[in-house]
Amino acid sequence: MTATQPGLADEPRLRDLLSVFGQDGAGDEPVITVSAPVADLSAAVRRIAAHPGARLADVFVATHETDGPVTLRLIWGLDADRRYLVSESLIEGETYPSLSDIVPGAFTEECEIYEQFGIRPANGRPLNRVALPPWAGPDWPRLGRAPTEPPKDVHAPHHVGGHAFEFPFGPVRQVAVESLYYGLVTSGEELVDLYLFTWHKHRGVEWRLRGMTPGDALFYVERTEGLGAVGNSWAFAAAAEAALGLEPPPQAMAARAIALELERLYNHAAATAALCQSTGLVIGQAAAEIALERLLRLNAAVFGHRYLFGVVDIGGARADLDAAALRGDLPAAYGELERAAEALLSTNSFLDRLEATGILAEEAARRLGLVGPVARATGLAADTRADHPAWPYGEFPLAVAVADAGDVLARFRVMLTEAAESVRLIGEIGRTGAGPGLALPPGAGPGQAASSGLGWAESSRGESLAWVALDDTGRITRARLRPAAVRNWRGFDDACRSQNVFTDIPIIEASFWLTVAGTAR
Amino acid sequence: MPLWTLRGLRRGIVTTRYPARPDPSAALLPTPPVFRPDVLTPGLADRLVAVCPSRALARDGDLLVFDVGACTACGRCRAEAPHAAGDSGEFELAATVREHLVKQIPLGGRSA
Amino acid sequence: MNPLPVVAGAAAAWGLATLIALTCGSTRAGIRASCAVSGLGGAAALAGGVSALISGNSRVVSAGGSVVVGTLQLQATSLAGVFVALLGLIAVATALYAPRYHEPGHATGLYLGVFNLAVLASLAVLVAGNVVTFLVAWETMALLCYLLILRRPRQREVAAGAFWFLALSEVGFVAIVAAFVILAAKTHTMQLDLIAARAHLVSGDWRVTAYLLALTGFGFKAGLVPLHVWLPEAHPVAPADGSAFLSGLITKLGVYGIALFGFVLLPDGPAWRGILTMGVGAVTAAIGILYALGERDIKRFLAFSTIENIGIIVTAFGAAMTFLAYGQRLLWAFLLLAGLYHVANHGSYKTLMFQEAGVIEHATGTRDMDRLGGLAHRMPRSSVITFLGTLGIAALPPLNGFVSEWLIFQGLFQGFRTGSHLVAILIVLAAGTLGLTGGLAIYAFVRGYGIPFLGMPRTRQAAAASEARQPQAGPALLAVACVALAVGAPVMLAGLARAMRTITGVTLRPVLLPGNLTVIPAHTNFAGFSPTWLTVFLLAVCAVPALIYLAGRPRGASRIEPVWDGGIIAFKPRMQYSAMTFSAPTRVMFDALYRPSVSVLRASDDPAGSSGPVHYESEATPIFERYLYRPVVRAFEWLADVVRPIQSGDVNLYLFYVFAAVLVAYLVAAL
Amino acid sequence: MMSQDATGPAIQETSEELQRTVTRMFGRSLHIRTLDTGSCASCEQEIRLLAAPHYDLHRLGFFFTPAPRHADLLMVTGPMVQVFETAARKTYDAIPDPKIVVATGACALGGVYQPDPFTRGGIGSSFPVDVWIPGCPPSPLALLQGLLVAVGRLADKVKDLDFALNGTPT
Repeated sequence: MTATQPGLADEPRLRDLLSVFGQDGAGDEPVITVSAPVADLSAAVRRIAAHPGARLADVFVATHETDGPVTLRLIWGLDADRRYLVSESLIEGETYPSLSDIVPGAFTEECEIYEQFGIRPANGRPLNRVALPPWAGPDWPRLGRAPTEPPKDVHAPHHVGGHAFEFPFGPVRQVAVESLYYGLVTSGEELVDLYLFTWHKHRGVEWRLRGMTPGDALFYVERTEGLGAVGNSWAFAAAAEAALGLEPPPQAMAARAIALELERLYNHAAATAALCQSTGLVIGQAAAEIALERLLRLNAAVFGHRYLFGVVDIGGARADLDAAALRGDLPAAYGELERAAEALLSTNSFLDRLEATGILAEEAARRLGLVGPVARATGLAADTRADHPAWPYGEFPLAVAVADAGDVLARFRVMLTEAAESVRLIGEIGRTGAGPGLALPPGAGPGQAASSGLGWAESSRGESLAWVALDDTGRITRARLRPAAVRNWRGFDDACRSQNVFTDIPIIEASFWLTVAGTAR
Repeated sequence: MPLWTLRGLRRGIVTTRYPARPDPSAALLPTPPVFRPDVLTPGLADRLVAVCPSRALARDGDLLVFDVGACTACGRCRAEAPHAAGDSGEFELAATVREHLVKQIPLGGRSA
Repeated sequence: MNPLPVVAGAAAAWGLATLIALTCGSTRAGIRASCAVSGLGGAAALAGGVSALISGNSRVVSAGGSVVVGTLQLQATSLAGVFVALLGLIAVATALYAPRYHEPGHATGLYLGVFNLAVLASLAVLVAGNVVTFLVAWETMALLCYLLILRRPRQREVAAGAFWFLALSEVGFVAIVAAFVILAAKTHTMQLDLIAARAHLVSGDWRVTAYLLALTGFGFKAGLVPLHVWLPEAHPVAPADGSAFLSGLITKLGVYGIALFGFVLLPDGPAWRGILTMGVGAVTAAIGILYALGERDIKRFLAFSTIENIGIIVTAFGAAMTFLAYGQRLLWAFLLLAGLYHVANHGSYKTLMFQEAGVIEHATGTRDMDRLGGLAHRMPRSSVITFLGTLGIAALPPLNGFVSEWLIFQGLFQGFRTGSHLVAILIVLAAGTLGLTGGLAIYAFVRGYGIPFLGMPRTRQAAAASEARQPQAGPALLAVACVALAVGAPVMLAGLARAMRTITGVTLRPVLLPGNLTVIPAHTNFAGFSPTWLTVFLLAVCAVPALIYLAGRPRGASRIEPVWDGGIIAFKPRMQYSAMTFSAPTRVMFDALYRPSVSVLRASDDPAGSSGPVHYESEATPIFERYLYRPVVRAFEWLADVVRPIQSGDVNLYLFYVFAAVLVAYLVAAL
Repeated sequence: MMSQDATGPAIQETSEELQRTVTRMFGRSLHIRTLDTGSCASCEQEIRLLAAPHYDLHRLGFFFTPAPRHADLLMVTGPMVQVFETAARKTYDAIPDPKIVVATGACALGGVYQPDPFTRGGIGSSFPVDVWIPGCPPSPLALLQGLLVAVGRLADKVKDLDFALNGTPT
C-alpha cells in the first residue's frame, strides 16, 4: 500500500524535471528511477538541486561484478512532489564528476565510496577516512576493490606554529555511552574545531549482508542501530518488498506504524533524560528515566520486546500486538514524560543551559542534508511521514513539529511536540485494527528476475533509507543502509563549533541523540 | 532546587525490590525457549537449527545443542514449531562459566 | 685596601684578552687562551668589586688624560662595587661558556675582541670618577655593544635589532649628557664626588630636571616602558653570551645610572620624583611580564622578563626615594639595598637563562618553544641548571629571586610609615602591581620551562637534541651563584648594608640582621624570615613524600601501567599544551593590552567546511612600536626632507653657516 | 549452594573460588566501568537504566566510574570490533587487579556476529571473562542478576536449568 496521494502525478514542474531525463510523466509511483549518463551527470545534479524541495538524500555505489563497471546511484527526496528520484549512472573509469562541488553534503559519501570501491570524484581534492582504520590496507574487506592509494586521514588539525592544540577525548568515554573519538581543537580557551572518528565501531554490516536472504538480513539490520530498530528495519523491509513486489497487509503496516511511534516516544524520553544528565539536573533525569522505563515496559507489554526487535518482518509484521496493554498503559507512561517535560520547561537554570547552545542555521542544515528533529529545529519542515507517506500515514494528517531557533532548546521542544503527536497517531492508528500479518511472496524464491527497491521510514532520528538489490535466487547482492545518524553526525561539529565552551558539548550531543552504531554500521 | 526535590518526593518510590523479591515486570521480558525432548525429532531439530539467526542451535548426533548465551530470544524457533518450543520465562541466566550456558537436549521424538 | 689596582688588573687582563682574540681567534687554542685571560680578568673584577664594597669609596685617582677629554679620573665607589662584582661574575661565566659556544674563525675572534672591549668599557663606566670619563666610557660601551649585536650582520633582522639598540641608546645619551651638563654647570665641577658634595648648590627645579633627564636617558638603557623596545629586538639576534651580557649587565648600567643620580648625586628631592619613578617601575614590571607571556621565541621571552625585573628594581628605588622624602631614612636605605640585591640576583640568573637558551638553540636549531619539548630527557644537565635558574627568576623560595623580591615587598608594605595616606596608598598600589607581576612571572616561567623541557618533542629536531659538547660550566657556575645568593643571603645582605653606609649614612645592619641568620625588613616590629633556614626546611619538606612513598609502597606484586589515555592508539605531540595555548587565558583576560588579531585558516578538504586541517593564529598588536615609535620615525623622516635644502654642497654657503653660528654664540654669551 | 551435575568439579571450583574472592575483595562497594566494543547502543541504554529509579543499583553497593583506575568490574558489550581491540586491551590493563570482566549481551557472548575480518565475534577470545550475561539486550533485571552473580550474592543457578521441558509445554 505504498501509494502516494493521487492527483500529484502530472505536476508540471516535475514533468519538466523528468523531461531532462527523457521521461514524460511520472505516473503514480512514489519512486521514480531515471538514468543519468556520467557525461552530463554534473548538469543533471545541478538541475535537480535547483528543483524546489529537492534534497540529496543519499549517494551510493553498487558493483555488478568485482572488477567491472559500477553503478552510482543518487537518491533525491523531491519532498514538494512527494517522490523519491533515483538517478543511476554507469561508471566505467576510476573517476566521476564531483558531486560535493554542487551539493556539499555529499562529501562524506564521496569519501565512503572511494574507501569501499576505489573510485573518486574527478576533482583531485583529498578525501577523508570514514569507516576504515588508518592502517586499513588494500586487502581489507571492502564492498568493491580497494583504492589505488589510501584516502588521506582527517589531518591533525594542529600545525606546529598554529596557536592551537588537539584535546583528545575517547574512544573510551564516559560510562555507558558508545565508543567515539573526539578531537577537540582548542586555542586554550575557545573551541576552534572538533572532529570525530567512528571507525572503532564499524562492523561492516552492508558487507556481511551480501548473499543473505532479506529475512536473515533483517536480523542484522535490527541490530545495526538498536535504538532505531523499527525505523531501520521498516526501511529495509520496504526496500525488499519493493524489490520482491510484496504488499504488506494493512493491519501489519498499522502495527509497524504503532511500533515506529512507540520507538519515537521512548527515544525522545531517553533524549530528555540525557539532556537532564548533561545539565546536571539529577531529579529531572530521574523523572525522565521513570517515563523512559515505563515506555520501554509498554513496548515489552505491547510487542514483546523492550526495544521492539522482531516487530517488522519482510512482507509485514511478525510480533502480535496487545492492543489492550497499549490502550491501558500508554496514557500513564506518556503522562510521566509530559509532567517531567512541563516541569523542565519551567526550570530556568535548565533552560538557560539549552538556550542559544549548539546553534545550527537552517542554511547549514540544508547544505549538509540533515534530517529529523535536528533539521526540523532549524526550520526545515522535512518529515517523510508527511512528504512520502506510506500507509497508514497517508490517512492521518500529521502536524510536522518545527522550530526555527536551531539551538538545543529548539530541538528539545521539537522532540516534545513530536512525542505528543506520536501519542495521537498511535491512538488513531490503533483504531484501524493493527496486528501481525504477512503478505505471501508472489513467486518468491528461485526463478524470479533480479530486482532492486528503495525503502524509507521516519525513524525517531529522521529519515531512514534503505536500498536493496536481489539476484534471481532472491539473495542480496547489495544492501545500502542509511540510518538518520549517518546524515546528522555531519551537522554535529558545526553545532559544537558555534559554541566555545567544552561543557556544552555533552548537552549538544544529548540534543542530537544520535548513535555511533547508526553511522559506523 | 527545592521544587525538584519536592517533585521527587511526591513521585514516591518506584524502585524494584529485586533481588529481595521477584519483580513483576520480569514477566514482560523476552526469554530463551525451552524445548520438549519428547517431540523433538531430528528433522524438526534441523528445521529449528535452520531458522535460528544467531546460531544458538546446533545438531550433535541425537542431541540438540542449545547455546543459551548466543540466543537472542527472537522467537523464530517458537514460531517455527510452537508444539516443540515454549517460553522458558527465565531471565536470571548469568553464568560464571560459559559452558554452563550450553545445553544438550536429547532428541527423544519418534522420527515419522 | 684600595680596590682600584685590582680593578686595573682586570682591565689589563681584558685588554690582553682582546689582543689575543683579535690576533689568533681563528684557532680554538686562541679562543681558549683569550677566554682564559678574560676569565682571570673577571675574577679580578669580582675581587675588586667585593673589596670596594668592603672598603667603601676609594679616593679619586687622576690617571693622565688629554686636552680633549680632560684628565681621566677614576673612583671605585661602593655603589659601583655591586655592579663591578656582577660584571666580574658574568665575565667569568662567559669565559667558561664562550669557547664551546663559538666556532673558531676570524669573525669569532673579532666578536670576542669586541666583547672584551665592551666589558672593559662597562668597567670604565662603573669606575669613572668624573663626568667626561663617564660619558666617554658610556658612549664607547654603547658602540661596542652595537658591534656585539652585529655578530652576523648579513641577516636583515640582525641589522634591524642592532639599529634599534644604537638609535635608542643615542637618544638616551643626549638626555644623559644634558643631565650631567646641568649638574656640572651648577656645581662648577666635573668630578662626581664633588658634584655629590655640592649638590645643595643645585636649585630644586634644576635638580628635578636633571633627575628626570637622567631617568629618561638611563631608562633607555635599562629598558623602562615605553623606552624598552630595543630589548626584544636586539636580544634574539645577538649571540647567546652577547645577549646574556646585554641583559645581565648593560641594562644594569642603566639602573646604575639611575641609582647614581637618585641616591648619590641628588639624594634628596620632592616626593613626587620618587613616586613617579616607582610608578614607572611598576608599569614596566607588569607590561614586561605580560608581553613575555605572549612570546614563543625563548630569547624574546627572556628579554621581556628582563624588562619586568628592571621594573621591580626601579620600583624599589622609587619607593626608597619616596620614603626619604618623608624622612624614613631607614626604609630608604633598606629599599636601596633590596634593589641592589635584586640587581645581583637578576644578573646571575638571567645570564644563566640566556646562556642555556643558546645551548638549546645549538642543540635543536630553534628558539621557538612550540618546536621544542621533551628536552628534560635529552638534555638532563641543562634541564637541571635551567630549572634552578627558573626557580630563581620566578621568585620561588628558596632561591635568590625570592629573597630580594620578598625584601622589596616588605619595604613597600611599610608605605604606611610615610604618614601620608595618599602616598601610602600609592606605594601599596605599586606593591599590588608587583604582586600581579610576581604571579604572572610564576605562570610565565612554568610555561618557559615546561613547554621546552617537559612533554614530548614537537619536532624531529627537538627529538634529536643532545647536550654533548654543549657548554655547561658557565651556566653551572651561575647556578651555584644563585644558590649562594639565596642560602648566604643574610651574610651578603649584612655586608652590602655595611657597604651602603658610605652612601646612605644609615647603619642598617643591626636592624636588618639581629642574628641567627634572620633578615628583618628595616623595622623589627614588622616581619622577618631566614632564607637559610627556609632552604633547610623546604629540603626537609621535600623529603616527606619520599618517606611516605617508601613507607607505603605496596608489598605485593605491582604493575606499571601507562597513564589512562581513553584508549587512543597513541598520544601525538599535537595533543599537548603549546606555549601559546598555555598562555591563552592571559590573552583573553588582558585583551585590551594585546589587541590580539585572530585568524582561523581552514585548508579544507571538505566543501561543507566541516573537516580538514585548521590553522589558528592569534597575534598580539605591538602597541608601542605601532602607536609611539612609528609616528616619531615618520616625523623625523619628514624633518629630514625639510632640512635637506640647506645641504647644497656650496663651500661659501657652509662658511656662512659657520659665521652665523659663531655670531649667535657670541650674542648668547653677551646677553 | 550448588548441586553436582555433568559440568565437572574443576569448573565448579573456579566459579566458587571467584565468588569467594569477589565477596572478600569488594564487599558491598564495587565500581563498574563499561566498555563498548561495537554494540548496537541498546545494551548501553539498558546499562544506563541500571542507575535509573526503577532499578537503582546504588542501593546494592554498585557504582559507575568513568576512570578504569577506580574500577573493579569491566562490563563489556558488543562483538569486539577488531580495530577496537587495542583500546579494549588498554582499558582492561588500566583496571587494577583483582578485576572482574562481565560479558554483557548476546553480541559479547558470540550470538550475533561470527568471527570474521571485522569482528572477533564475541569478547571471549580477548579477555578472561568471569561472568556471562545473555540477552539481546539483557534487561536491567538480567544485568542486576549478572552483577550479583559477579559478587557471588546469588548462587550460580543457571547450571541447574536444562532448558528441556518434560511434560506439557507451558
